[in-house]
Amino acid sequence: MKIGYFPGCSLHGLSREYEESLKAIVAGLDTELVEVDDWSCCGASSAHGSSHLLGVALPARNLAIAEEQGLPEVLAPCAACYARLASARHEISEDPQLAGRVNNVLVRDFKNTVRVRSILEVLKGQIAGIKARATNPLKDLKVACYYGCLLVRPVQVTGGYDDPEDPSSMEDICKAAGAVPVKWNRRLDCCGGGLSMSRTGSVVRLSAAILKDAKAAGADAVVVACPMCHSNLDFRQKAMKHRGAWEGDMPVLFLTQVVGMSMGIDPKTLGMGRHFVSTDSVLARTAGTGSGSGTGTNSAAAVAGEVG
Amino acid sequence: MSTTTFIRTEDLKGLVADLRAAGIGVAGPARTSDGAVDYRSINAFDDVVLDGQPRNSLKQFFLPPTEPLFKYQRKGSDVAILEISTTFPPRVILGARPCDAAAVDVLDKVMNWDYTDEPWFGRRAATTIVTFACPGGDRSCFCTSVGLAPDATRGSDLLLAPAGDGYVVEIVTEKGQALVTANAKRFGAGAGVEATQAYRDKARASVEGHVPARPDVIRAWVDAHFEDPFWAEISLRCHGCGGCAAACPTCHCFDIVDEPETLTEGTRRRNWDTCQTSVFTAHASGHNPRNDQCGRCRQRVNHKFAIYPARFNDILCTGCGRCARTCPAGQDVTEILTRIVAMATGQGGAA
Amino acid sequence: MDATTPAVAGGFEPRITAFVCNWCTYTGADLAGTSRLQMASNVRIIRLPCTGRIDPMFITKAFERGADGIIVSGCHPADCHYNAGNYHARRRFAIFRELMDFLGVDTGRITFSWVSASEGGKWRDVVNDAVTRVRALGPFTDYRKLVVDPVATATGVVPPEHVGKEVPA
Amino acid sequence: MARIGVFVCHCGENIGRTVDCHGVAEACKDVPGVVHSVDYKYMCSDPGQQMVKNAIAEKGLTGVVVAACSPHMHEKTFRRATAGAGLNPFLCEMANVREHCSWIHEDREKATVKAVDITKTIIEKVKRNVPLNTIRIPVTRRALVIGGGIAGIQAALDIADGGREVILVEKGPSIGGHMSQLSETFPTLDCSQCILTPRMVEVYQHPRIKLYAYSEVESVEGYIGNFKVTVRRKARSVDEDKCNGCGACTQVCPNKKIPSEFDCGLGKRTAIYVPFPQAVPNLPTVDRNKCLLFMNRAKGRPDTCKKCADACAKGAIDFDQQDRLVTEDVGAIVVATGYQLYTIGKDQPKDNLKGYGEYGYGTIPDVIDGLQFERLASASGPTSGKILRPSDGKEPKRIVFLQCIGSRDPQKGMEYCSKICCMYVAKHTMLYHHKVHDGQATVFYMDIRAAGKGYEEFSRRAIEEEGAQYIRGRVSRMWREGDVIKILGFDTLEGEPIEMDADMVVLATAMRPQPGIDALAQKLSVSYDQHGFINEAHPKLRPVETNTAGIFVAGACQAPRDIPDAVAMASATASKVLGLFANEMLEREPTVACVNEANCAGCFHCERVCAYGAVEHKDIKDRAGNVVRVIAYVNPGVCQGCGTCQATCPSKSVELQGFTDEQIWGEIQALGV
Amino acid sequence: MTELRELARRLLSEGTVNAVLGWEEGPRGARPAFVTTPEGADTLIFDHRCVHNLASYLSPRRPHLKRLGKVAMVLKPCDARAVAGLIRETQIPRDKVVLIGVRCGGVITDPDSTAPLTEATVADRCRGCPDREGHLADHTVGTAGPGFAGPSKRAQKIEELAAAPAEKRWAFWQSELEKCVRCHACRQVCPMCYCDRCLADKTQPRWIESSPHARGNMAWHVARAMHLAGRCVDCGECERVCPEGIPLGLITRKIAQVVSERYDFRPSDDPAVPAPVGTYRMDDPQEFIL
Repeated sequence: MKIGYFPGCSLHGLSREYEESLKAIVAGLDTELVEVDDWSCCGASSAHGSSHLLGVALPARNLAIAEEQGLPEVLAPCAACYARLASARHEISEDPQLAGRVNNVLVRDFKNTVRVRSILEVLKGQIAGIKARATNPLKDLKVACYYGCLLVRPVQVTGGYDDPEDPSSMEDICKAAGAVPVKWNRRLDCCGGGLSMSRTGSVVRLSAAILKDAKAAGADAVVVACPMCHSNLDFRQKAMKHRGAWEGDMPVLFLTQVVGMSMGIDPKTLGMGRHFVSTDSVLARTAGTGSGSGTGTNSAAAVAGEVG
Repeated sequence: MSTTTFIRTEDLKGLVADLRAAGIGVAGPARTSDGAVDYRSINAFDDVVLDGQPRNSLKQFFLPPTEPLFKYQRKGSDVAILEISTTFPPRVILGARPCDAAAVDVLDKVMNWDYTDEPWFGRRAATTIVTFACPGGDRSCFCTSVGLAPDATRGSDLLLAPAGDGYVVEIVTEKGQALVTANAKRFGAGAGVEATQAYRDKARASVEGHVPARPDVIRAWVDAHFEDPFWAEISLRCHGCGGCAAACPTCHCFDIVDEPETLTEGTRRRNWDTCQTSVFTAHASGHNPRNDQCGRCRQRVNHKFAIYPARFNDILCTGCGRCARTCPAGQDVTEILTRIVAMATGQGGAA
Repeated sequence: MDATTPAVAGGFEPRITAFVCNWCTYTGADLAGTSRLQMASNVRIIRLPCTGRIDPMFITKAFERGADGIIVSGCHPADCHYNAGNYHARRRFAIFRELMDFLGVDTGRITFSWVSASEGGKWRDVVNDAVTRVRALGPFTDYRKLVVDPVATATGVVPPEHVGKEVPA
Repeated sequence: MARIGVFVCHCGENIGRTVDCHGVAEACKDVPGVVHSVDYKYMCSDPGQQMVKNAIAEKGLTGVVVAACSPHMHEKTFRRATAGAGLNPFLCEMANVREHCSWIHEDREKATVKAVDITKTIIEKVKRNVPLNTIRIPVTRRALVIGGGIAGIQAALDIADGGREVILVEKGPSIGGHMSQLSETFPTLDCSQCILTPRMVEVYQHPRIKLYAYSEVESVEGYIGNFKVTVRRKARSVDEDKCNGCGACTQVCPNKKIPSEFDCGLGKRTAIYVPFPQAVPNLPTVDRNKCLLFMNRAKGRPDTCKKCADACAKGAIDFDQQDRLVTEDVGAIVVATGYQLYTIGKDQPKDNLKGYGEYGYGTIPDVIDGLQFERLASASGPTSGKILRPSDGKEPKRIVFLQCIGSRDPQKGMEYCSKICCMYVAKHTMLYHHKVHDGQATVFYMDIRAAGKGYEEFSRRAIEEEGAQYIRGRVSRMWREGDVIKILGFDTLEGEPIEMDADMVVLATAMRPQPGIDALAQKLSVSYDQHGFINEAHPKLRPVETNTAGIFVAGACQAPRDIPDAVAMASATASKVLGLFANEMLEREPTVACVNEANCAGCFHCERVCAYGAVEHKDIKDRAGNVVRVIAYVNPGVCQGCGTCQATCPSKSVELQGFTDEQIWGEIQALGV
Repeated sequence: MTELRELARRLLSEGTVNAVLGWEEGPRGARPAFVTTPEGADTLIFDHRCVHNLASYLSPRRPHLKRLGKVAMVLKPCDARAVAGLIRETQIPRDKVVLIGVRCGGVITDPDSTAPLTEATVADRCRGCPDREGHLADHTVGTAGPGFAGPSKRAQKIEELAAAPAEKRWAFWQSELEKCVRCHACRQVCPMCYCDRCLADKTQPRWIESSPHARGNMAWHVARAMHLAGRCVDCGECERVCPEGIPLGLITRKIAQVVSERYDFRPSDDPAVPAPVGTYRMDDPQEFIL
């Protein structure tokens, strides 16, 4: 299967491990990622807040390029990128006037034929393949699947591939990888999103509540599919502790890493060492997951130190 | 008449120009929008395409697919008839095939049988047919098996056969002579008929042997085998589309309809019809004596090779092979006739 | 110029045939009458029980008989006296209209509308708009020319060789 | 040859002012087939009608055209006059030169030309009219009512009281339906069972009602006035003639742990059971899926437990009883199959429904639905009317009601409003406050829809006098922490998120039609909407008829209904049925479709477009009795005369009488130039 | 081919069927064949010249089913759509015919051509055809090429026409339709035209004038297009058999596009899929209605 691939800035920066693990697992799933040529910002965070047209035209530009490349569908692993691209597609298809304006801005003949897929949607379609390739099923790993706000909502934009209020696809994927999803409550709560810098206090309060709930449910790790969620839940654990909102260490994994571990892919390849909270406890639980567990936690901590 | 003259290709072009200039219509085999060749109106000799047999025949020049016969008007209980002229302006058909020209002559018999068909003979009188000797046919041609030939003159007014830089012209009829006389400057001395013999022999060889030349045997067998399972067998394939009849130069059945145009006015028309469809023989009662395709397939062979010969001592087929070429289901008259001869002569039977 | 304005002397007055359902549009047209709503006099109504009864052949036949324009009108969706006749008609005529357009008929000549029994005013507007539109398009000579009048033939205006399917030579 | 008479009416000045009526009559004289053409001041007057009658007699007319007003005005008048002169009334038609001509045009010349055209079209039509006769269909004057809830009970009683026999078929072991499960009813808070059970008994005792409980409709054939219905009488394993309803059998049944359907799973029943004490008929039923004997039989083991049979003094228990098929002839059918509640859990019967897993229904025992609350509040319920939590039997002090669960939610449930929930939630808060004096009821709502007599007052009372707290907003998620249910929601009036704790939560779930309604509707050839609700013939004017003549609909199988609505509909269907049964023969206008059997190709496009199921398959046989063709047949009793079949028929082998192709062709022809 | 012949021979010799409808080598190329003996099975062929839609022979207008009893038919994936249509419209009982599916990678247009199957020669309807084998068949034999990608030339021509002004379209169609001689070959060969008495043959009333003048021709081709709307299986037989070379496929294809765009319907080889005309949705688009 060939699918278009829109990395967005996070997968080439903040969340390189997300891209690394994604690329590592798609190879095993007979899927080829075709990167969108000359892709640009999806418009998340700032564009749609400042100009509606810009907020649609920016993602539309990327979709238009994908269309010209002959790609019928594009995977946007970052939840924010996914939301922007899918929203743009939806808005343009609903509003012919907007479509005209966007085409004027882009100076392209964009027909809006490209379907936008989230990582959940793509992996959900590969569950049989994941199951078949789970040479190292993660039997002892209890995971709290965290969806956040953008992955399955709103249903008009996502096309309803999962229940927007009571989703199950991430659990299903983790189950296919052999892990045990726990039942917990805050899996669709807000992590604080893009307010990490501007209102750290809010992020700490919201994200800590999520982690606590996951811990109470007995999770060994939280699984996410969004660089921003990951950053808030992983990197901000230190700040949570500082402020007395949280104790302990909760590894936060990308869904692709969970799948990768089940396939027995080397943790280094999966970028397991790039997290702030050590994933050693996870790797220890998933015995058989390669031997080269040089996780490089220290260097990550050093980076955290710099940032802090 | 059997005099010959000669026309150079250049003069042939000039002849067409002269005729057009004189207001005389000229038709000949020419290319259509979908790439086929039909007999159709031409402006210049350069339009004429002599390769291959035209898709249509000459039939429609004398019996159009639809033709108004008269118009009627009603007022209260009165009916008034408005006649339509059956006199036609002169025209020349240039580049006719011998098989197509012959077909017109075959049809003259039925058109002048119990009643003289005025529109038919009106058009016949107005039309001069200039035939080009056939360069040879394909595997479906069998004119020599029905008493004709690639260089037959039957039905033609002039017969042209290529020689050197032009054509040897056989003047067949008075009408042909009149055309030559009226355009005398375009005709002149040239090669004689003997110069075209090789051309004629080659053409003849290309069509011979596709069907045994035994029309008498065919007629006798058809007459004697009305209920033969052979007809059911060949009809399996037939869709009853009547494409064969439309393409045929001798199929001439027509239907007559009154077409009202308003409450009180209308036109009586005659339109092509074909024995291959069920409505052709459907009675108003609902009964249909020829209720399946078996009877219809038989009828076509029967009419051409037995009924017409019986009535007019002439075969209603010129061996042009169009029915075989046009059939969407691969029905082939040469195969049917060959098998009939084989069955009749004890060399094979219905499969 | 609106539809009710008499055309200039000798001007073209379109002939429009309307196929309407008995329960909604015919009754709506009755209401226009009882309300004395003045409208163009170019439309001739043929009453059917339901738009579901209207066959596309009616329309081609009306064109053959010299209609310059057609109106097809019935009950609004969900109002059909027979539940669903108008829904079937809607599909039928959506396709028919596209076919006509593809064959080169100006679809401005064919008006489709939903006019309820209470919409006398809408019926007047539908009539007047159709008349104005078809008047602007002119007589549908294309359709009438499809067959040359054999009377003209008989009187020698047109040579018979040009009638119908005859191959001119 | 046609002999048509044309009669042009001046309508006083109404037509004559703008149309030259005499000119119209003169112009029509030239039309072929017209033998008589006159104009007159008032055609509809007695002398005018007499002119028509005289002309028919004197001129031997074969058709009459009256150019006057709209046929909607006087078609009946002139057809009657025509019939009076001995001519078939359907050979008379009207040309509308008033509403469609004289009243809408001022230019006399143009109006006259148009009037001539209009008259000519009708002349051409009448020339092609053929005599038609009113269709008469015999009527079997017995009715079938499907569903023994309050709607079915009401319909059955009203029809039976009207003097006609009724067959009442109920799927479950007892009639009574959902109403028998309710505690009190809004807005009067009167006891549901107290008002219902007398009606149930009345049904049982009525001499003209034949009750088939524990039965289902197997198949339906025929048409209005002449249905043949096969009913499957499911095996109860109890001989109803022998059983005296003593209940000894249910006492001894060892399997006592079966969740009771009647108590919505909150109570238990035995394998041989009477669903509730007031059940009608008061007959026990063996649940063969739960009875030890039958479970053993299913596994091929010998019969062991026969305690109930042993306990029965009458020998009424019959383990070998089989389903029986009985056939009944009826002339009308009332569908009153009622509703079910939206399934809240994750497993849904349809792809477009998602359920509300986020509310923890099925995983948090103290999250229940509205009908379960009814059972808790009911004096005959599992807690004897005490509001107690299913999990621990404690009295909930904080109870939260969520409205619009599955209703008005196109994403996860149904688009429509379930209509009754606002009222029953208000009722629930009141019942709760009456029973738990120190408790607090909170309601999350979207709107309060209290349109009904006394309804608004009732819901205001719940809030203002009885202290229910109403929060406008929806709940996004609920989970359990300890024995507390955490609720996360949003107050849209305050604009604030809300987190609150509750001891118990009641979900006011949407009303959906009963499962299997689509199969039943297909048996009956009635249409249903995308939700499965039976479609009414016309939303305003024929609300209790279906698109199939002779089949009527009452109650919540047509749309969400409360009790008074359901009862009103039921009585309306009864009045329709009794009206239909007023005569032995049913008379119908002859404008129905008719198949040309010789030409029909049997493609059944007509069947597909017929909204009434009037098209049937007819076998054409040869002399040996072999079926050689299957063609369409239009049942004239069912056909309503829309003619969609004819427009759809490729070969025009079905003709609508009165509007044949020939007639319309003539009309178009008349307009030719 | 061996597989096909073996199967046909087996069906005939075991008496499962009385005849096998397939293709054979005729005097002018591939043509429909009716094999009634096990030995005859060796004459069966299947290759890219087998363009004919044999489903026409199953239509009840034909005596074949009646005369031959139970038959087997060799079925291209596209022909399966026609058979499905006939089953859907209750024209043939499914149990009266054994369907031998052949895998197909496209056909050419002329059964008498010696041209190989290439991008240049492939029949237009095969361009973009996704089906290598039909789903209706009882048996499936043979192997198939990869098929051919679109776009269809007809679709291009339709776009071209659609872009032209209405007068141009009118002129184009008049020049084409005036050629029609009303032989009705298009009808006779169409698997979906099976009425015992066609509307065009009816005289009371005469909706479609039988005269092959432009007016009668217009009425005929409009009626044909409407009757096939949502039913046409795009086998292209009407266009292939037209003795006057009228591009009838443009009309049927155009209508198929309209039906597909408006009602999301494509001809299906599943008899259970309802045709779009004869059904409706309450929210069908109605932008053209005032």
